[in-house]
Parts: sequence; structure tokens; C-alpha cells
Amino acid sequence: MPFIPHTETDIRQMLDVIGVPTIETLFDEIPARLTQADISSIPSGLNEQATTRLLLQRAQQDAQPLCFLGAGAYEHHIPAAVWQIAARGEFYSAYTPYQAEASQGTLQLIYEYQSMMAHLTGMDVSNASLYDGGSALSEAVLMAVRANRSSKSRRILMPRTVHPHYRAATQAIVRNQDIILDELNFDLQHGVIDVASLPDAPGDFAALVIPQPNFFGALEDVDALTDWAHRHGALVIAVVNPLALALLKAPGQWGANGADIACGDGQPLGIPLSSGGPYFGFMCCKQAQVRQMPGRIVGRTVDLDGKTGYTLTLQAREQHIRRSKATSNICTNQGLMVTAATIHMALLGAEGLRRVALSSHDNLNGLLQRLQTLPGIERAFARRPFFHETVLRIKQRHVSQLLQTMLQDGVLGGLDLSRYYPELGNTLLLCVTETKTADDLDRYARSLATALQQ
Amino acid sequence: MPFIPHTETDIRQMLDVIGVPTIETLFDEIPARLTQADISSIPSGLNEQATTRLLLQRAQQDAQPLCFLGAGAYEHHIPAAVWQIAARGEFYSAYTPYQAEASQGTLQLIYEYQSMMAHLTGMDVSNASLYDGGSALSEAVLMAVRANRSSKSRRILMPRTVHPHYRAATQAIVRNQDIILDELNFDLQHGVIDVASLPDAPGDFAALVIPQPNFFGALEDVDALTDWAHRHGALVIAVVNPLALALLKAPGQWGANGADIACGDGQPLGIPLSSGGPYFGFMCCKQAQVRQMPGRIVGRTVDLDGKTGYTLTLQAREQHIRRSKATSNICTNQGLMVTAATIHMALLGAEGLRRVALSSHDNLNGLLQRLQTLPGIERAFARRPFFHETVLRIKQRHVSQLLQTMLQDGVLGGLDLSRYYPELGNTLLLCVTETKTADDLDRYARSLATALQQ
Amino acid sequence: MTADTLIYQKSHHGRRATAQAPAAVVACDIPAQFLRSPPPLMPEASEMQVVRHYTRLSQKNFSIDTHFYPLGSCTMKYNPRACNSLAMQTGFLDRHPLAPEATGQGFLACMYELQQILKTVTGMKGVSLTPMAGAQGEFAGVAMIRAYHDARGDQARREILVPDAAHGTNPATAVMCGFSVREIPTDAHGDVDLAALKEAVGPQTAGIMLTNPSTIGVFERNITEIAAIVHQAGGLLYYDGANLNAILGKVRPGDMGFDVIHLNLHKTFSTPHGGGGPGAGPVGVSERLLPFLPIPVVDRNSDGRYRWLTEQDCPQTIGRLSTFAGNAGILLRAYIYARLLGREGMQRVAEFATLNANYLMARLREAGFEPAFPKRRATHEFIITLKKQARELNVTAMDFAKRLLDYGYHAPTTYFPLLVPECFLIEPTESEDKDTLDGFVAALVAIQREAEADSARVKGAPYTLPVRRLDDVRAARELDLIWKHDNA
Amino acid sequence: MTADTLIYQKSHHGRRATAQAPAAVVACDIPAQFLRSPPPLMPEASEMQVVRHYTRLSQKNFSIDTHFYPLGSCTMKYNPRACNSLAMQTGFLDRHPLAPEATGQGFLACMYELQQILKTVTGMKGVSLTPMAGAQGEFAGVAMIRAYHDARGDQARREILVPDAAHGTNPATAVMCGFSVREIPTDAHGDVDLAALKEAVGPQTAGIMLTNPSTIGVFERNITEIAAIVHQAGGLLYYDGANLNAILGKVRPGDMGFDVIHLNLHKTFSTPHGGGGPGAGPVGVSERLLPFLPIPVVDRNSDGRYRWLTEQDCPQTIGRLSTFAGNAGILLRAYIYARLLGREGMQRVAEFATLNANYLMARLREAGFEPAFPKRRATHEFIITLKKQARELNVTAMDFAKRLLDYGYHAPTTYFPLLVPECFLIEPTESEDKDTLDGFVAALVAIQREAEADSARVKGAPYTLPVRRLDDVRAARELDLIWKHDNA
Ligand SMILES: Cc1ncc(COP(=O)(O)O)c(C=O)c1O
Ligand SMILES: Cc1ncc(COP(=O)(O)O)c(C=O)c1O
Repeated sequence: MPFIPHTETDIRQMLDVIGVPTIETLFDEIPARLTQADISSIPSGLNEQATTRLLLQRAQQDAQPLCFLGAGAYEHHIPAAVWQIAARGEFYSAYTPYQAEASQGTLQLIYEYQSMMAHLTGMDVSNASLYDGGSALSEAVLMAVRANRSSKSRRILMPRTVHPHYRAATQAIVRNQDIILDELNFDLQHGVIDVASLPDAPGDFAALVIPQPNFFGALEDVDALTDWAHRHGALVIAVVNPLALALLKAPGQWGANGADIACGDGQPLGIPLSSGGPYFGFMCCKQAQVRQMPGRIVGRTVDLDGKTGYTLTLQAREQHIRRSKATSNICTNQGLMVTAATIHMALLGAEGLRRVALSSHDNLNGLLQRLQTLPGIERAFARRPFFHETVLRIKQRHVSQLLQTMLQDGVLGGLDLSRYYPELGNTLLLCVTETKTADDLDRYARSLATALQQ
Repeated sequence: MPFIPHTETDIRQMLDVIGVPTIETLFDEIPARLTQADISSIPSGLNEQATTRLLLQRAQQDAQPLCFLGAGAYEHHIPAAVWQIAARGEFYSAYTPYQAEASQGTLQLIYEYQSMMAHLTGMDVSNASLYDGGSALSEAVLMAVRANRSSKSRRILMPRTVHPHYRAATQAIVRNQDIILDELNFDLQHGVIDVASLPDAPGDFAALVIPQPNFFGALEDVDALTDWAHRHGALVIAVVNPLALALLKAPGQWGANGADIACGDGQPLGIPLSSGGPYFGFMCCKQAQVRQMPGRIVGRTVDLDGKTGYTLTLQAREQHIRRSKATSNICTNQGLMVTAATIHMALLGAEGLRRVALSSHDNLNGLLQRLQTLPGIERAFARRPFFHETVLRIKQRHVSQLLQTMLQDGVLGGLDLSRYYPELGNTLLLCVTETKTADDLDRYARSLATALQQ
Repeated sequence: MTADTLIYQKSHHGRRATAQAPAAVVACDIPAQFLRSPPPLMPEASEMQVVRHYTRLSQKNFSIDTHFYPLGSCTMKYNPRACNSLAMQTGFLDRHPLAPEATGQGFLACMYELQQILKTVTGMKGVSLTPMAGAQGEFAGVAMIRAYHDARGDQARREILVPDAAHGTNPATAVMCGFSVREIPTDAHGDVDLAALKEAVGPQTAGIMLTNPSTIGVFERNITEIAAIVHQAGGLLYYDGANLNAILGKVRPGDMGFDVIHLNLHKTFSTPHGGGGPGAGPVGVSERLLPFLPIPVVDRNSDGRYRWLTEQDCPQTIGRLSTFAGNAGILLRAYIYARLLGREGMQRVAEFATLNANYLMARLREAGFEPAFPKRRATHEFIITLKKQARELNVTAMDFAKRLLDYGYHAPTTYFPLLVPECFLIEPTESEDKDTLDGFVAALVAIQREAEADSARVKGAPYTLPVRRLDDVRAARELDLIWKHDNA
Repeated sequence: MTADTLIYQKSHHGRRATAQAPAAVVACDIPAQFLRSPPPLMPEASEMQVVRHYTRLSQKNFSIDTHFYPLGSCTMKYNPRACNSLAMQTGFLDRHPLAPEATGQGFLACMYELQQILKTVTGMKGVSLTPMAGAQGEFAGVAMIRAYHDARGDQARREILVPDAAHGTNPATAVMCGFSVREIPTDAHGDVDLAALKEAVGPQTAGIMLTNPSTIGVFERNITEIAAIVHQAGGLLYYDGANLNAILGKVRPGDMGFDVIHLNLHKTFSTPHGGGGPGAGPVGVSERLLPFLPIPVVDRNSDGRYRWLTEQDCPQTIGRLSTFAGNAGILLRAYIYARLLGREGMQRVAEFATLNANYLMARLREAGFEPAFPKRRATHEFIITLKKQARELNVTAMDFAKRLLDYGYHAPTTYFPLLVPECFLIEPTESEDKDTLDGFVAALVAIQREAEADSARVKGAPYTLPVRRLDDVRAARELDLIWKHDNA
């Protein structure tokens, strides 16, 4: 009986204590009709050896191509220490730290995480995580609607330069509360929102969402956008790549007063690509709005002897206390990912993260240089500053065929944008990280050149 | 500076406290001629990312064939828990438990290990490990020479059915102390020592070595051999596969009085093949001879409050106390492997180990059945009982070519014995473990059949 | 530097884990207006400092791997170590979520088979794996109920019924889906009050959210009647799968009449709790809700190849709930666990979880503790109430909980469900052995004696943990949520 | 069940970690006479019990990953985690030692490059990686010295010189190689007594075994003279590499005149100590000992492919010291470490190990502790003697050591080398930071105060560990070495 320790003797003794003849008897309150479940189509159990063999084979089958795809999930080096420590049983197999005294490890770690995220985003406070970037944005939208006291609006300005999947997830989640996402178009020449073209009286909006860098890797005019939103009574929700923040201006410093909420996906901070999850969503905000923030928060306090300790706090916002009036229904979050990210950030520090960011960006520039001589390739937003990701326009060949050909060559060449942005024509989104060597860049250039000629 | 935490400020402050201007000054007692070491041919440091890339590529390059090779190193399933726990920092990065109070984890574990090994071998006591099987046998030989009070002989009877590498290692180690290994031949028909043919007055020997199963997988007449040796004043050194002991008679029960020393390689107990190491040697003996045993030993005792605790004991046998009079020069042993093996044995228990042994053996029988119809293949010692390993005689094709062909087919078909036992002719040593499925056995049979025809 | 020093306090300016970062890049073409300065306040530590710091922090946690952890409603069972190592293979970890399906056939095969297994074991017709925890599964489920009514043009159904014993996520979810919530009382034996239910249903009823076994640790005996009442009123039944461990492989929510269900794989399928997540909350639906399943879902082509179904394939889907496809790595772990268990193993989960709970309840009752529902069988969990102790000795459930920590046991869930005063919700799970359960009883008995002899001893607990009882009030009043340079 | 319960005591007959074993096989063709009965007394436990038991046991250890561990002569430096995970890849782990070289070109490339790196950094002409720890490296080295003299027909050289400060393995090794041992005294400044050495050498001298820096933490300044004296007498010089960390990349034993050397990769190259091993003790030799290197050794063919050299290639080899090729997986870790460090990193090891030791010695001296060789520079380690404390306060080095554990520091090596009374041999290594060293000084100062105020407090230590001071005498007298059914 895998994972069940009972011996025959144990079972006998236990049934005797209970005073029933068989285990079956313990189910006698359940209507008989219901206990006939037929699950025979589920395979029989395998021992660990057979399971291992099966899973090794499946993983080997999935040997991965050289990755130049970003679009919200980024391949970065993860120090070996990160997951060796995060996978320790005491982190891996603990529950949410409800008994604070027995969970100081997790709690102190989350306090450190909150500190790192708040400083990285330039905000006052951070929660202990949300599910992922897309769902974090939906929570940010719900929070903005609650928090914006000067506006009663349920409308949100949502630029098309925000990750299409973030927008889709937000739409699926917030529409049930009759919140409307108003699409904001971008400048087709520069791939960013044209601040100058924004109306002077945009109507009543609860918030403006600002991505930085945006889905195209292009850098938005965050200062002007933030000030514009604040001028019109809207809050600002920053959607940011946390790694980029080692380099780029922190949301807390955008414009005159800073963004109000910063959120995004923590994946670039030590989380493997892993077909899309588990990652973790992060959310930071100003001190004044902490009571509107969803998710768990850890605070520092003292014990009976005056010694420092950590505990979950502000639980009155949460579903287990406030039930239908809670700021969100979130309960389980992405704790283990936060553990990994905290260790990752501690290992890299501000300078290490900055180097990763710069080196990624530099690698993209190196690749672009190699592609310059290729005919029929150009950058879609050539004059706009960008960060480690950019859009290429392809003249001769259909992007989907091109990528298909490169894949056969072992190169994952980027994302075909036509599905998401038909207005951009035949384009692909290209990303390079610090994991790529000069040889890798050469290989991409060669592979693309070959594919173009087919 | 990888793995060095010093900041510029630290360095300055530390030099000031020492009272020297530079780190170089600290080397001023070393003759100047010696501090000019040119090590420029050593490559520059790589960061972890580049190192990871390099090592991933090297490991991938070494994708392994389906393994039917044993010969002293056996592929068994290792529960995932084994190495996840053994690799925990507290086990992985601790030293030998010299400060017992700060090392109760390692010490209690070794006490449990000693218990398991003693019970598995049927002996009274176990040490905390030696390097590997071959070197353990050499230590057993040295110990036997010390321990045999009735004989002053420095001669050891060493059957040719003992693993050739064990014999080689023993020879390399003991010859410096003028100990002579007398080769004992085996019966070419049955692949074991013919007890009946042993002389009645063999001369003065300190010990007889008895392998079980022997190098050919054949089962020796251990009872008769043990009694014969004892009759002639020789001690008996059992060289055993510890996994096989879940099934086979324990050395402590051999003959009338049992073997005197049991040793071997612990690799089958949770240690990966890993190109040959690290494995661990084990050694068990009778209580009476424990003071002759080399290596560390852990004992149970009590602390100042009478509470149970564990500590290294009988250290007066060891080099750090006895120096030139020590039982061995061994200091560092194979602690982490013992940690893994202890967890492995605890997970499998006697019944689990027995099932692994039986299932391995059963798989070999299954394979032999599949090979029966192949022409020109026969078992060299067909009438002799064996355990999970056996010798095949090949008629048509040279074994080395045959194995080469099979390897191209992804099958590691066995060991060519001609190098080690020219007297056996064109033979190969074949091993099957519980890791092989019916499909694997079919694949071997097919591969061999095809190779025979080329 | 004591062990509770923050990593920030171990920092020194200029220190770095050098092996972990690429070489510095000098030139940067990003205009200054986009760049930050000064750098963020982050720790500056060596690799060993970080390893040591977090290794030592980990040792301050209770966890399944170190302690009995009978947290009711949380199913703290053993997390097989193979589920971790096999899911963490390079082939799986390195796969980009937007990479073509051709690069993920091994992974997708696992996901497809997991969908099939979950369908069968719950008795539902379709499954989407994408929700990232129980609460998001609830959201998906209730959003599908809404989409179903909306698709039928029935806009009047804007109320969700929830038993008063329900987990807080249930009402919170209903509100997130734009519903109002009406609570249904529980009767004296722990079942839903049928009369109250009959009165509550009507044309405004979108559905009811139930757990069965319920959060009070008993099986809802009238489930068939409840289903009839709600269905007849035009509502749908939602099953909160948090307690599925009690009946896994033996009783199927689909057979009870539920229209939609979520599973907590981080409970029933033993994926790690990770100190608070990640989880996975797949949803299963009956025929009529199939079109509304959240995307993506894995399909198998006739040529045996796997692919994602998206908006194009499922025009009525409630949409996408995560950026990519949910907590894929957690789903892999659940798949591995399901293969290790197999169908027989799943049934045994229900049987032995139930045996352990009933045994523990019987032993505690014998020892003088008061079950909240003494006439009922325990399911995989049960409640004891310490109201007598609170009244007579002034020792509360919280005091008992804290003192248990000193005895080396994690406390059960306290003060939930809210309707039982001074309660412990105790869930031992199938993976604990009898000796452990006996030890736990002995500890509670010992604490009871202490409470009788010297209640202050219990009220002052814990004594042996890294900290003594923490001041929660101060934590909430004098908010200290992040480290700053000028912090103490 | 307390945490110090043995896994045997948690066993129940018939319990098993079911997922870990194959199905039972009924038929067995092995005759009964070869079979055992009854089965061995082994634990019978569930998978979770085993995981919990050993996880908790691990927490009772001090280790580098949790504590400062300044054990002199042991080089307890940080073990980079990447060295573990990269060495534990399937491709490496699954390779059979007797598999053809074609299946191991990736592995062999690492081994070949490691040989090259070790040759360069030690200044030797050839390296064999096969010895499995320092002591076996010593054995290989001294056996080569013997083989060299034997090959020259010089059978008279049967004595090995060893300084009195030498590690116990040195004389023990000499004896294992069939030599007798003569001790050479150390002079007042910690150097070898040259006069005594000159007197000791002669036609019976096979060689001398030295560590440099020596085990008393100072650099042997007369090394060139010593080499000349021994070489002139016809003997060879053996270098015990246990202390190589002090000079790595800065000074090479080959340049000092040594003929043969072993390295402790589990010290200098940071492979894990693993609670007592495994280690790796490669040997390097000068030109004249090349033919005698133990096999196997990796060679590179002209076509760039790697292969093992065996007896066939090396007819004069001292032979094979391990069943296969030594501790391959440990060698891989050392290779990875060497690549991470690179040549610059190696030099820094020596520099910062030396800086840390000298800083700590200066601080301790300031604080009133007595260095054993106050006129000398510390190398990577140094000795303080607590003889004054032992004499005046009756508080010994052992008492200080045990009390340090309560302060969260592993004790330094005590009572070694034997010639300094009541000594601590302290080796901080390069990977510790200044704050940690300062904390250690503060702890020793605090203990000194305690010893002065209340010596019993110190003599009763430790107080905060899983056990208090253990009765070693009883352990040796009432031998209890294995669990039996009738044990308490
Ligand atoms: C009964 C019940 N429902 C729902 C949930 C919410 O699940 P999750 O925490 O995965 O969001 C829980 C979790 O504790 C629960 O116990
Ligand atoms: C100076 C010295 N020589 C030799 C050795 C023996 O090395 P090993 O323990 O690896 O056999 C040691 C180990 O402590 C040592 O310190």
C-alpha cells in the first residue's frame, strides 16, 4: 500500500478501538448507491521504479531547442543553490504559516521577500504573492476599483501593449464584477502608447495600466503616462518585469507621484520556464492602500519575551475572516516560488540582477547586429528604446513557416505575432537573455539566414 | 571573487588589524623563488551558468545504453528520497563527527548502519565503512593476518573466482607488507571452487577468501569451504554482495562457525553506478575481533544526564591515536555513501531487498529463457546455482565484436571475459537486475540475435 | 549574528555571490530617463552566507517531513519525493510555455492522462487543469455556473447558496463572480438544514456551493435530496473538492449530482504545500457545463499527438485564468502521484484516511475530549471542542494549540469552522502510523493535565520554539512589513 | 517517539515503503542450502517514516551549510551547490564503470582536464586520480617511493622520516608500505630541526613525508635545504597535500623539490566531507616516479578521444588501489569547482584563507589568547594554546571546545598536533566573512570570562545541543555497537 503505513495488526487494533468490524463500516453513513464508484479505467499503480522510467522517457522526449522566445516567460540562469534549498522538506512540505511560532522560517523569508520586492518596485509594501502575472493584474484591477476613492468608475484603461494573455486573464476574471477594460491603442511606428495623442478629458477611469517594458520589449513613457493618469483621477497600475527593475526606473518613481500599484510575474527571479508554471504573481503598493491589497502579508512583531518574530498580519482583509467581504478569494498562493525567488534575489543582489538585465539586453543587441546584414529583416520599432526583447518584421517568408524551419534546426526563433496583433503584419517577437553565448547568437543568425532562403 | 565574501573595506580593516600593508606581505616567510608559480595554463574561471552549460553538454554526450553489465557494479532502482535526503547540507557538508554532541545526526545514522550491516551479514559488529569493495578486501586480508593468532602465516588463499579487480587491488596494497596471495583455481565445469579437490594439508594460511556469489554469479559451497578453512587454522573472509544477502545465507551462518570477516562493496544498496565511484566498502566481524578491525566505529553511550547518545569509539585502533601502530591508515571513509545506503536499506527493509534480489534473479532467468532458442549460445556453468549474473559461451562470433555491435544498438551486452579468464575461451558475463522490464529482455534477445548474424 | 538576523543585516556593501552573475556590461543604449538610480536596497551577500542563512531558516519550520501536521481541511499527507525529482527534470523545466506543441509531447501526454484520471475519479465529463489553487478552481466553477445561466438568457440568477460551515473562499468566490451570497444553516447533526434550503431556493438561485464531506468532518447524508431541491429550482451544484481525500476512489461527486467541482491537488494528490503554495485546482464539469471550461485544455488528435485547445476551439469558454496554462509543474507532480497510487491506491487513500480519523476520534473521546458531533462517523477529519476547558480552566483551543507545538506536534486547525466554539479540526491523513496518532493523544492528555494543574503553564506556551507566543495585535497595529535601512 | 529513537524502534512487523520494491517473485530456483532464514533484522518502516526520521536526524548535525566550522587541517570551506547538482546528472550517474570508453567521453574529458589542472597547480609531471582519500593518496605516494627504490635494486631503503607534528596517517601509511618510521623533531619556531634531520638521513632513508605549511600552521622555511639534505642522502620527498589550501596557485610543491604529492580534493577543492567522506586523494609525481603511478589514468589519443591507461600501458605501475577508478563522482565535483575558480580563483583561495587566518590570530592575540608560535605568520591556519587556562582555571581545550558549540560555533581541531599542549588548531578558510570571525572571537572571549567567573559552567557544556557531554569511556568499555532485539 504505497504511502500507507498500516500493518494488519495496526488495522485490527484500530478497528477494535473504534468498535467496527471493517473499514467498510466506516462508510456506512454514505448512501449505498454512491459507494459503487467505477474507476476501473484508471491505470493500476506503478512502483517508483516504473514511474521513474516512464517520466524519464517523457522528459527526454521533450529535449528543448535553443530558446529565443520571451513574451512573458524568460530563460535565465538559476543558481543551483536556489532549488536545492527551496526543495528542502521544511520549506517544501510545510503549510501556510498559520502557527507562526512553528513557521518562523517561512515567515522570516516572506518578510525578506516583501522587503526585496518593495525596494525593487520602489513601493512601500508587498504582499506574499499571487498566482501569476496575469491573475495578479486582474487583482490589481479589482484593487484599483476598490481603492480609487475619488472615482466611482468601474472602467480601466488597458493598453494593447500589455501582454495579450494578461489582458485575457484579467478580462475573464473582472468581467463578472461588471468592470470594463477599455482598450488603448499604441503607436504603430514606435510600439508604445503615444502620450501626446491621449485625450485631455478621457472620461472617468478607475485606473490606467502601464506595462514596462511592454509586450514588444519597448519602453513606455512611464513618467508622462503616470502624470497624465493622476491628472485625470485615475490610479496607475504598473505591470513590470521585476528583473528589468534592477535597471529601469522603479514604478514608485514614475512621474511626480509614482505608480499606485505595481504587479507582474516573478518568474524571471529564479523560476524555471516549466511550460508556464508554477510562477508567481507579485503585488506592491503604497502604505496608504495596504488594506485594499489582496493576499497574505507578513509583519514583524515581538514575542512574550520581547524577541523579534514574524507573523501573518492584516488578516482581516482575507477570505477566512471577512468571507464575502474579503479583498479577494485567494488563499493558497505561490509560497514555494517565493522561497526560490527570495534565495535567488539574495544570491544575485542588486548588482547581480542588474548585470543579468544588462547582459541580456546586450546579447539582444549583439544578435541584432548579426541580423543587420540579412535582407528582408527589419526592426518594427527601430527608433524606440527597448529592453532585451524586440519585434522583427520579416519581408520574404511567412513568420510561422520561418519559425517552423528554424525549429527543425533546433532553434526556437521567437513568437509569431500575427495571431495577437494582425495590425503589425508579418512580425515576430524576439528575446535574448544572458544565457546566450556568442556562439548561440551566431547559430540563430545562421539558422534564420538559412530559413529565409527556403 | 567566487566563494570569497571579502569586500574592499573588509580587506583593509583586516590588514590593519594584522598590521601588514598587503595580503602579499602575509606570504613573506616563503622563499621568494617559490612564490612565482606559473599556472597560466589553467583556464580562467567560468561563472556557474557557463559551467552548467559545459557540464550539461558533457553529461548529455554520455547518454547511456541499456545496461546488462554487472561484474561488481549493479544498476538498481534508488528511491528518490535517498539522495534528496543524503544531499541535505547537514549531511553533505559536515565533517567526520569528532565533536559528538554536534554530530548526533551522523552518529546515530552510522549506528543504525552498523546494525543493519551486522544483521545483514550475520556478524556481530560492523565498522562505519571503508573505501570500496576492492580496498575493503585488502583491509580484510591485513586484518586476518593480524587476527589469526593460531597461525603466524602471511599467506592468504585467494580464489580466482574473486573479482579480478578486487584481487588486483588487494595485491597492490598488501604486497608491501610481504603478504602473499596464493591463487586458488576453480572448476572449469562449474565455475566454483571444487571443495573436494582441496588438499588435506594445505600448508599454513592465515585466511581463505570466499566470494558469494562469485565473480561469475555462481554460488560457492560456502559451508564446506568455511569448515575446510577452519579445520586448517585459517580464518574465513567472506566477500559478498550485500543485496544478495537479503536472500542468501549470511556469512555469519556459513559452516559450523561462520565466516570471521565479511566484506564487500555496498554499491548495490542505493549508490549510483557513476563510472565506478564513490561507492563504499563495508566490513563486519565477530565481536572478539573488533579491536583488529580497521576504520571508524560508532558506539552508543549516555550523556551527563543519562540520556542516550552516540559517539566514535575504539579510537585507540586508529591512526590519529596509534599512528604507526594503527590497524590501518584510513581516516576519511565514505560517510555520505553510508548515509545514502542507510536510508536506502531503511526504505526497502528486509522484504524489499529480498524482492529486489529475487526479481533481479528472476529477470536473468527470463532472459536466459529468451536466449535458449538462439544457436551457438550456451551457459558456461549450466548446472551450477547462480544469482542474477552468469557466464555465456558464444560459439560463432568473437565476444568483443558481438558486444561492439550490440552497443551500436544501444545495448550494453555484458563483459568480455577473455581479458580476465583466457581459460574460459570466448565467454561473456551477463547480469540482469530488477530494473529490466520484459520489453528490455526482448530487446536484449533481439539485439544479440541480430549481432550474432553479422 | 543570531539565526533570526535578516539577510539584509548580514549584508555588506560590495559583497556578491560572484559565480552567479555574468560579467559587467559597460555600454548600455537605454536612455537615462528610463533608468533607475540609486539601485534598489537588496541584500549583498556571499553564496555561502545565503546558503547558510536559508538552510538555517528552513530548520525553524514544522513540516510534514519533520512533524505530524494534522491540520484539518488541509490534508497534510506525505509528499512523495519522486514527485519532486521527476517533475524537476531538465526536459520539463526548460520548456517555454509558448513553444510549439511539438516540443512538449511528453509533457502534454502527462497532462492529457491527468485530465482523464481526474474525470474518472470524480465522475465528471470534462476537466480543465488550469486553475492555480482551490480558490481559483472555485472561481472557475462559479464563473461557469454564471456563464451557463447567462448563455440560457437567465439573468435573474444572481444568488449563490453557501452553508454556514463553508470555507471562507466559498462566499468570497461567489462575490468575485458577481453573485450575492445566502448562508444556509447546519442542523444539529452537521447536515445541511433541508427545510431552510427549501425555503432559500428560487428563481434567483444560481447554485449552491458544498463540500462533502463538509468542513465539519461529516458526510452530508442528504446529498441526493439537496441535489434534487437545487436542480428543481433551476440551480446548479458546485463541489468544493478540498475534502476529496475522504472519499477518493470510493464515492464520486459526479454520482452525487454535482455539476461542477474543483480538486485541490495540493491536498488530495499530495503536491507540496510549499509553505503556502503553489497549489493546483483543476475543475471538472458535467455535460452541460463542458462548453464553458476555462482554457487551455489538452486534446489528443487522431494521430495520437497532443495539442492545446484555445478560444478558437472553445468559443463559449469562460476564458483564460492564468498567463499560460496554470501551475504545470504542480500538475506534473499530481500526475506522478496518481500513477504511483493507481486506482487501488486511490481507494486506499479514502479508506485509511477515514480509519485514521475515526481511530483518533475514538481515542480522544476515550481520553475525555469532546467530539463536536459525537453521533457521527468521522470522515477523514473530525472536530473536537475545547469549550469546557475554556470555560472551566480558562485554557482555550489556542492555548492547547500552542502547547502542542512544544510536544512536537503541529496544531490542528483551530477556530474553523466558525460555528463550533473552541474547536480543533483534526485531519491525520492516511500516511501517519498508529504510533504517531497514539503519541498525539498522549500529548493532548498531558496538556489537559497541565491545564488542570497549572493553566498558566499552558497559556504561556510555546517555550521550546524559536520564539514564544507572538504579539499579533502589535503586528497589525504597528505595521512593520519591510526592512528599511533605519530599522532596528 | 522522540527524535533520538532509532529507526528500528519505529518499525512494525509487516510495514513497508511499498512504492520502492518490485512485486514479489514466487518461484526461485536457488537451492535451499544457499538461502538464508530467518530474514535479517532490518527496519520495517513506511516511506514517510524514513523521510521524517532522517530529515530530523540531519537537523542534529553542525555542518558548513549551517555553522562556522573552523576545524584545523580539515579546510571546511563552502561546497558550491552546483558541484553537487552538475555531478549528479543522469548521464554521469548511470554510466557503468566497465562500459566501453565510447560511452563516457564526456566524463573522461572532465577527468583528463582535471589531471592537467592538478599537474599545473602542483607543479608535478603526472597525476593519477584514483586514490579515494588523503590516506590512500599517501599510500600511493609512499608505495611509489618504494617501487622506485626497488626498481633501482636499492632494497636497503626501508625507513621513512616523519616530523613529530605529522598527521597520524603519515606514520600509519609508511608502515602499511612496509617501512619503519623515524620521527624528526620540530624546532622552537615550528620548523623541522635541520640538525636532527641531517643526523637521521642515510642509506636506509627511503624518503621523508612532509606537509608544508605544516600541521602547526606555519610554512616550513627551510624546505629547500630539507629537499637538498634528503635528496643528497638518496631519499625522496613526499608532500602531504592536506594543507594545500594555504598556497593554492601561489606556491607549488613541485617547485619546492617534492617528488610526489597527494591532494585532498575534499579539502582544497571543496568536495563535500559528507560526515566523513567520501574524499579523493589524487597523486602527482615528478618525472622519475611517472612509471609507477597507480592505474587507471586517463589519456587523450591523437584523434581527441579519451581512454584509460591500464597495466598494459604502464607495466611498472604500483597497480590498482580501487575496484574501478576511485571516487569518480567526487572527482567530477572537484573538476567543476576548478572550472568555477579558474586560475585566478585558485590564487585567491590561498590569499584569503591566509588573510582570514592571520586576522583571526591577530584578533585572538589582542583578546588575550596565546598563539603557539607567536613569532610566525599564520598560514591558512594557526594554533592557540589554552595551557594557561587549563593550569590556572582547570578549564581545558576540550571544555572550551564543548562550550563553543553552545555559542553556535563548531570547535576547532583540539589536541592536534600532539606536541602543543591544550591546543586549538584553527582554520577559518577563505569562505568565511569578517563578521563571522569577529563573532567567533567574541564567543571565545565570553567563554574565557565564564571560565574565570564560574568554571563549572564551562566544564558542564554543552547545554543546548541534542545531548550533553557524552561518556566516551563508557562507550569504549561497555561496547554497544549495534541494535539488537533485546536492546533498551
Ligand atoms: C474547504 C476548503 N475550500 C477551499 C479551500 C481553498 O483552497 P486553496 O487554498 O487551494 O485556494 C480550502 C483550503 O484551505 C479549503 O479547506
Ligand atoms: C595533514 C593531514 N594529512 C592527511 C590526512 C588524511 O586525509 P584523509 O582523511 O582524506 O585520508 C589529513 C586529514 O585529516 C590531514 O589533515
